[in-house]
Amino acid sequence: MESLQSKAKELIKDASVAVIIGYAAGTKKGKTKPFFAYSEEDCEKLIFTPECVNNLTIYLTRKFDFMKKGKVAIVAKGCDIKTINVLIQENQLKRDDVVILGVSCEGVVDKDVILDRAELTADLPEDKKSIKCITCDVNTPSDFDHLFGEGVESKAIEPMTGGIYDEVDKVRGMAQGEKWNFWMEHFERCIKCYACKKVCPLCYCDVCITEKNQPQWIETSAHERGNYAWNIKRAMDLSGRCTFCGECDRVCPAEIPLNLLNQEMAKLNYEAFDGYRAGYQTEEKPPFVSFKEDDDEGFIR
Amino acid sequence: MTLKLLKEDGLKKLIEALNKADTRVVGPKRNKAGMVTYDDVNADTELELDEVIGRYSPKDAFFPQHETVMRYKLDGKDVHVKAETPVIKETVLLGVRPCDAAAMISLNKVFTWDYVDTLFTERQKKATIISLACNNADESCFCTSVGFAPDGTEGSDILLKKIKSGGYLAELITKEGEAFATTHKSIFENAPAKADTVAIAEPTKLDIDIDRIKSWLDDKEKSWEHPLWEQLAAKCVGCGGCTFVCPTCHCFDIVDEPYGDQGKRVKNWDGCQFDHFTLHASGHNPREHQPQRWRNRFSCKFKIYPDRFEKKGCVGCGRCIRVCPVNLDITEAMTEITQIAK
Amino acid sequence: MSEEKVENKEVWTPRIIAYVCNWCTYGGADLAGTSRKTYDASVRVIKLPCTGRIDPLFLLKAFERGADSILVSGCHPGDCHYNTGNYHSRRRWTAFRDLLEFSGIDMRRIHFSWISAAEAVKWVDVVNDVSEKTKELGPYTEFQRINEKIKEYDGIFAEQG
Amino acid sequence: MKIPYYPGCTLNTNAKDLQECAEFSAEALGFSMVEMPDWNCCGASLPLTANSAMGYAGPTNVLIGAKEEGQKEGLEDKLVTLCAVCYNVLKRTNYAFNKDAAKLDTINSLLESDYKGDTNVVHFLEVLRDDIGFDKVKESVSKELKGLKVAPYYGCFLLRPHEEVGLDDPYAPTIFEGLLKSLGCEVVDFSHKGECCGSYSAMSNAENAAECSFSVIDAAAAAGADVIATTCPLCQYNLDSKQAMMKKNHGDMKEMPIIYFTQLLSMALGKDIGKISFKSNSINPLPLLKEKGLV
Amino acid sequence: MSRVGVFVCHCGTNISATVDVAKVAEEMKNQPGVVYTEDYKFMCSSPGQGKLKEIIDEHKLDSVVIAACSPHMHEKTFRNAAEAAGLNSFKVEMANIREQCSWVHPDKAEGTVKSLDLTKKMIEKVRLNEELDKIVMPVTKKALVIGGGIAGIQAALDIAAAGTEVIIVEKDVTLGGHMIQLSETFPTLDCSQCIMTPKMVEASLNPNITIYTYAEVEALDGYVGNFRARIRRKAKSVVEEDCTGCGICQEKCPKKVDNPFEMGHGKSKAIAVPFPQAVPNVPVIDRDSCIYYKTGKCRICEKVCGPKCIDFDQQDEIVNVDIGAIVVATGYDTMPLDRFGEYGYGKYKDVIDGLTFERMASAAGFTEGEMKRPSDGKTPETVVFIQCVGSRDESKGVSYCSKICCMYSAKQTMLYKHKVHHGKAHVFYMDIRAGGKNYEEFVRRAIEEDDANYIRGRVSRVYEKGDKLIVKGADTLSGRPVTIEADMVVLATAMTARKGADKLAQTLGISYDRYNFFSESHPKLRPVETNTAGIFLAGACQAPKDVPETVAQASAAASKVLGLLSQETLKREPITAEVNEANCIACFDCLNICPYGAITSKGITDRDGNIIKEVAEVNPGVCQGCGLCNAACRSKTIELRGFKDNQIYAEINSLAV
Repeated sequence: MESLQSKAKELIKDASVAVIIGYAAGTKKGKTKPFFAYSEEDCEKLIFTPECVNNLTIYLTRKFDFMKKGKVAIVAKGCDIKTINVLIQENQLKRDDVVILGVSCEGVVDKDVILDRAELTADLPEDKKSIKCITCDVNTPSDFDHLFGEGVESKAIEPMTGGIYDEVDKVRGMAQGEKWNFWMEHFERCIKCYACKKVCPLCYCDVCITEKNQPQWIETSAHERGNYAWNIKRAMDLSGRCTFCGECDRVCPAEIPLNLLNQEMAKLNYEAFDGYRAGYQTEEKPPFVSFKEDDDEGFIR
Repeated sequence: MTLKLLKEDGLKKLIEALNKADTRVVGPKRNKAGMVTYDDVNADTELELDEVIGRYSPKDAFFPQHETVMRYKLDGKDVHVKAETPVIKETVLLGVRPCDAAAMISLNKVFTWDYVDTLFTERQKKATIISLACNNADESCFCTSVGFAPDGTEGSDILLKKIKSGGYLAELITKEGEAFATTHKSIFENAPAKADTVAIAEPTKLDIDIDRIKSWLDDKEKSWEHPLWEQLAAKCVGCGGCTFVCPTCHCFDIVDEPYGDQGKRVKNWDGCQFDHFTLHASGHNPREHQPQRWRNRFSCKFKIYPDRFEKKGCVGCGRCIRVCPVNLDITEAMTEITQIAK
Repeated sequence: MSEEKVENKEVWTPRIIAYVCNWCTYGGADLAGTSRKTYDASVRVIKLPCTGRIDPLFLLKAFERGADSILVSGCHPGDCHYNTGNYHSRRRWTAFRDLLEFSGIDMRRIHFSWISAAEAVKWVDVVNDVSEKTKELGPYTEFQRINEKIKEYDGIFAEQG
Repeated sequence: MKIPYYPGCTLNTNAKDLQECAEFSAEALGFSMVEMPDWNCCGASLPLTANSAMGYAGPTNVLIGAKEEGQKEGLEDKLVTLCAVCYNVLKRTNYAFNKDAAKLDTINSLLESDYKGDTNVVHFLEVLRDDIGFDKVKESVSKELKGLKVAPYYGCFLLRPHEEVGLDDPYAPTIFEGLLKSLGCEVVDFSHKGECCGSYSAMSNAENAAECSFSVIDAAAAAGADVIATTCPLCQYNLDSKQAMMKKNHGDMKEMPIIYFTQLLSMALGKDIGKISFKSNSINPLPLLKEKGLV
Repeated sequence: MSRVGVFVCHCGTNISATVDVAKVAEEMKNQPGVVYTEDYKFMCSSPGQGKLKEIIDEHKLDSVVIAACSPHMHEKTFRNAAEAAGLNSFKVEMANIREQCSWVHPDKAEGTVKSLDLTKKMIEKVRLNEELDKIVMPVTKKALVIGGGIAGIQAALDIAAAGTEVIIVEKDVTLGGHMIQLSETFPTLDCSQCIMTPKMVEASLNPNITIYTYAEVEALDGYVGNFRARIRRKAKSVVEEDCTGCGICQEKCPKKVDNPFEMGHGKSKAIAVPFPQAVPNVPVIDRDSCIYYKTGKCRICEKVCGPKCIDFDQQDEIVNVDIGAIVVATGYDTMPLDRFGEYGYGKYKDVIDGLTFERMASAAGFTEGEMKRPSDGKTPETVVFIQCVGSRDESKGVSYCSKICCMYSAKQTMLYKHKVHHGKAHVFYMDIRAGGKNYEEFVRRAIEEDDANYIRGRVSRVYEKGDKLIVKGADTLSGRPVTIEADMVVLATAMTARKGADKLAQTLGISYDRYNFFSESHPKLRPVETNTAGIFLAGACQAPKDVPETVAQASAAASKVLGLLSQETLKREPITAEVNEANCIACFDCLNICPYGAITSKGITDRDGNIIKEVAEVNPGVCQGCGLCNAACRSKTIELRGFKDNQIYAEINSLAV
């Protein structure tokens, strides 16, 4: 990552940015950490490895303005840039406000996978990749100001198939009662820590519905009723927006398969609304603020 | 201190006995998602005693994440209110780790500090804690760096140590422990003169001096606005995972949940890492950003706890490190401060 | 309520909550009234300006409050008093239905329809049909059980909900 | 340049003249038409409008054949035709498939094929215009057909239905004119270049067919044409062989030779007039050509 | 604790027969917040309303629920009554226990249970109702009419007649539009100019009417009662105020140009008025063809002009006008004919369209009203009229019916016959659509008295043979092909929306259909309104129309305008969205989803005026209260007054079982 570090230094040096949001080595084996480089020597700590799982774009949202101290550059994988696109689409960010240091990426590690140093240099085996990487088609970022890492050929994929979508189809295939029990087993475990929303770059509301008690749409208690309401509301709010960075799923301490919910919604949007996929452009209006007069209404009598 | 012996089938027998006595047994157990948590066990085969430590702390047994404190019902113009008095069973925490056992003492201080939270104390009174000394530690364990030990006895009534040839050596620490062993004398047999126990784990000893840390924190001039907080915690996304898995975090929130013309007042875990934790009605938030919130959590462990309860607020279980999505490592802060405070 | 309770209840009547728009369906229901068409009494109408105002949360809350079925109804496409309200809600429902189905809700308990202010007959038919189906299905215990479970969490007082 | 060629039923038989001259011209212009192996009838007689699978099976088989042959032999990825009817049927088949995937599926399952509806069907005229270019043709002309007044007659199959066949604007076409100009002859614009020759009713109502044909010849004559050039064996047959019958109703009618455009083309490209066969012409054009000093 | 009063109405026996009203009243006593309940025979009667007022006053009620009929029936009644008693009218809710209970549920037990639920539900809601005040907006008492054809002029005259100021903006150089081009009009055959010219003059003389010709509306902002329009007055190169209209410039101008007014037939000059009766009678220099603007030489007009009002350097002028209401009357275009090769339009001179025929038949037209065909000026002995050229033709034209063609073709056959007595007119038609006063009779006259030959069928082909046009077609009634040797063919081309109508619609913020005709607010009940309050439609810009309909709609639009402008201020129901600026994160889903463009972005500034954050802002004048934004807002930061989340929640919660 020589070039990444030197470019970073350059940007800091000529003061074209105040801070570079990137990754640095973590304190524990197999961990990396989000890192803010303000000085040239900070820049020497910047790295990019398959262990750089975090979607750093959350630091571009307003609640982190306090640490920016000026213009921002960010180290972003193709998938992270999809989030940036949605943030732009939703008026949370202007493209010019951020310098994108795109990194080409062949996949990052799945949660709880710890690589030996050897593996770090070698190609990452599929079974150790995060599931989002299986269906990734932006290995080389679509939009960036500077690109690092030898260009990886972006895979041509059939959207909404393979990887997580096979699992989505599994659940789709279940009988109604089966589905209900499946989800209840999972939601039962939810401890309402809301880590899922806190880590999601698209949950940027100042005041979340869960923090409103008048009326109490989402009950605060971690019982199934409250948990079901919360998880459904969350999936609904991310429908047509989620770019499948998988952070919510990664951080959930209760191991609830949140990717399933979000990607079901992604798949639905793709199927129902002319192949819409969030994060691939910034111009088109998202499905929920637009419509077609001939949208399907088979379910309405 | 008396030593006893649990034969290989000791735990099996013990659990059977406790089940018979309708005693609730809580121990490390793998749940459907494949993670180990402390939950009701009905057979020794369910126990996951080799797991370094459970994902959550067992504090839930005394301080449930969600409990009702009272109920109300509108009846015409009046309201009926009824305090919640749950049935609390005799409970045995079996196979919890010494650090968690120690944490229960710290927790007790909080819940008995000014107002005595009977919901907590009742549960604690009725509980016997049989902890299990650690034979292995992982990278995140740091009990030894904060003055605890993998075979520490604080908070346990009985401490088990694994015997190489099978079975456990049981140290009866408290008189409750003694009593418990007597009740189950058939299971707690007399220990041999010498039992060859499995080596106790040795977590990495970090260059940490908690007294120095405290004195630094006491010196608000130095510590309060120190850039360190932002350097370390600006990246914190405030998910609060640390507070939920922490064995000594104890904050909770009280809300009403209406249902038609009735409802209940519930007590739910809360955490100082959430942005609304200190939000005033005015809209002002004294802890505006994550670094300030994290400074609070840190100070809570190493200053407020000692000051108020003469107790340590951190037992070094390392859960907050394991669960953190942005690798915000409390030991990193402790080592750095130890340096600064030199 | 749990199944056992239902069985020893001699008459159980379904609870159906209907979210309707003010201009078309509510008018249709009014017309049904003025033309004295009788229909099943199990439906409770909540009036909103437009189907576009109907939030997925409303449907969730209805189930949380013990509804056995839900009906959502508004103006036919092109008739919306606010031009495009029903087009937008149609999209919202498309996604939300899918989500509910995916998460295991019994879709036989959620009904959508376009009913104009002139279609009193359709209103009557739809309401009767919905309550018919709901009666066949019986109470939505599957969902209501999670209201039940909550009581288990809380130890005693179960009967007081 | 080698292009797969589909003759269809008539080109090897009644319309041999059309084909021979076409092959000669192709040679002269530096490309060749490779007749595809075991082709079958395009199905002109099974109207596509009937929408029966059989109607499509025939042409589809041809289209598939052409593609395979093309790939096998490394030929151009298209299919050239000379007969306006075949051209019409093949193009409309593709159109139907691209409009209605279901139809394509049925036919594919019927033929156990996986045709995609993408064989590029072109008429000989299009090859001249788009691949060779009329300028090139002009250059290659060794004997300009000066002074010959030719009425270009398209008939209906090349032009209609426009959106399905779309060779050219059905009311103001230019391709045929373009070719003739490049041969140096004088192109006569006339109102009936796109009218029907009556072939559809030739069997059922010969009288009416003859009338249709007459109106075409009449219009051409009125516009001062010496000869009508056609692209279609059917038109040629109707316009040419029915003139006797026309005379009965229109005594004052003057005979008009009906000639294939390829016959003119090969002439211009220097084919020895002696070698050009006029078997299919019941009205012999040679006297006229002599008179014009082209022989 | 709120003080709710509940009144249960018997509605004679309409309710009480199948609902135990006394029980409902009794049980509601126990509802939290309820301080008074009563059941009463006729709440809507004046004693009933009187009682309501009394009780409100006597028991200091702060909210009221009337369990009676549908709110659509009497909500206004009771809200007004309550207001009279000093209670905010939005603190009154109705529980619909008649249309939704007593009339539809014969079983008294069931009906009563449901009534209890519904009443309780409304009590829960009303307790959370906020006191709302009607939104009051000022009104600019001035109207803008876009388009100076018959529709625009009629609307303007009617508005002006009421003493209200009105501005006409016409993009052409004169008023008159298409109608002034017409020769005589069906079904009365009175000469169009004779009835149109006076109106044009009247408009120009009316002190309340300001006319901007050669001008276009470039931008519009504001909302009902308070619009501001930016008008561009294109440079005429002639000082309008000074020009006497003597016409010497036009006479002397050396540059001949085709006259669009004569459909490209007769000639005109580079400086000209399109026709003698033009209003204003002021010539305009066509800079594209004027010799001076090309070569820098000539300036003859300048020399000959007496009042010296030629100004070659004149610039476009921008005028901003404040108006309260707008009438859009931009008229129509006819469909371009190049796509109809079969008729040979453009190829054969003697194939002409309807408007050209109008000019030919007009006494002032390029043939002085004589029937001379364009090619050789011969009198056409046989004329074929082809209807539905482009109309009702999915494949090549438009699917709609242009509505006027049947009538004007019939008229044109008459005009022709009246001028060429020995001539013969044939009409190819699909159906005769002569719905309208004296219309059918008119067509019959064309057929019976003026012996027009009507052939039901389409024309397949028109081609030239010698100096004749051969028209080949089918007579579908006899089932035979027909061939007619004609001297002239007249095409009844389809009416289409004005070119650029979509652009104008976007400028004005009104909606338009797939053919770019402007959309009315409701096809039956609001045919003159658009979906944008304060903007109305007149004439063929909405859909094909004939003159009488156009005039009728213009007057209708005028009366709508006057109704609006007659008010000092506009009061609107305060059921509008409101934003919690503290929480808004400016994702602008609301802005994107709002059907009325009522939501805009607003910058919140600190003391020093720096923008610290962006939030959504609702314009209450524009918001119609649909609540789309409320449902779309993820954090419920924008809410709809009167239907806020906590109110709906209360309703749902009250139904808990």
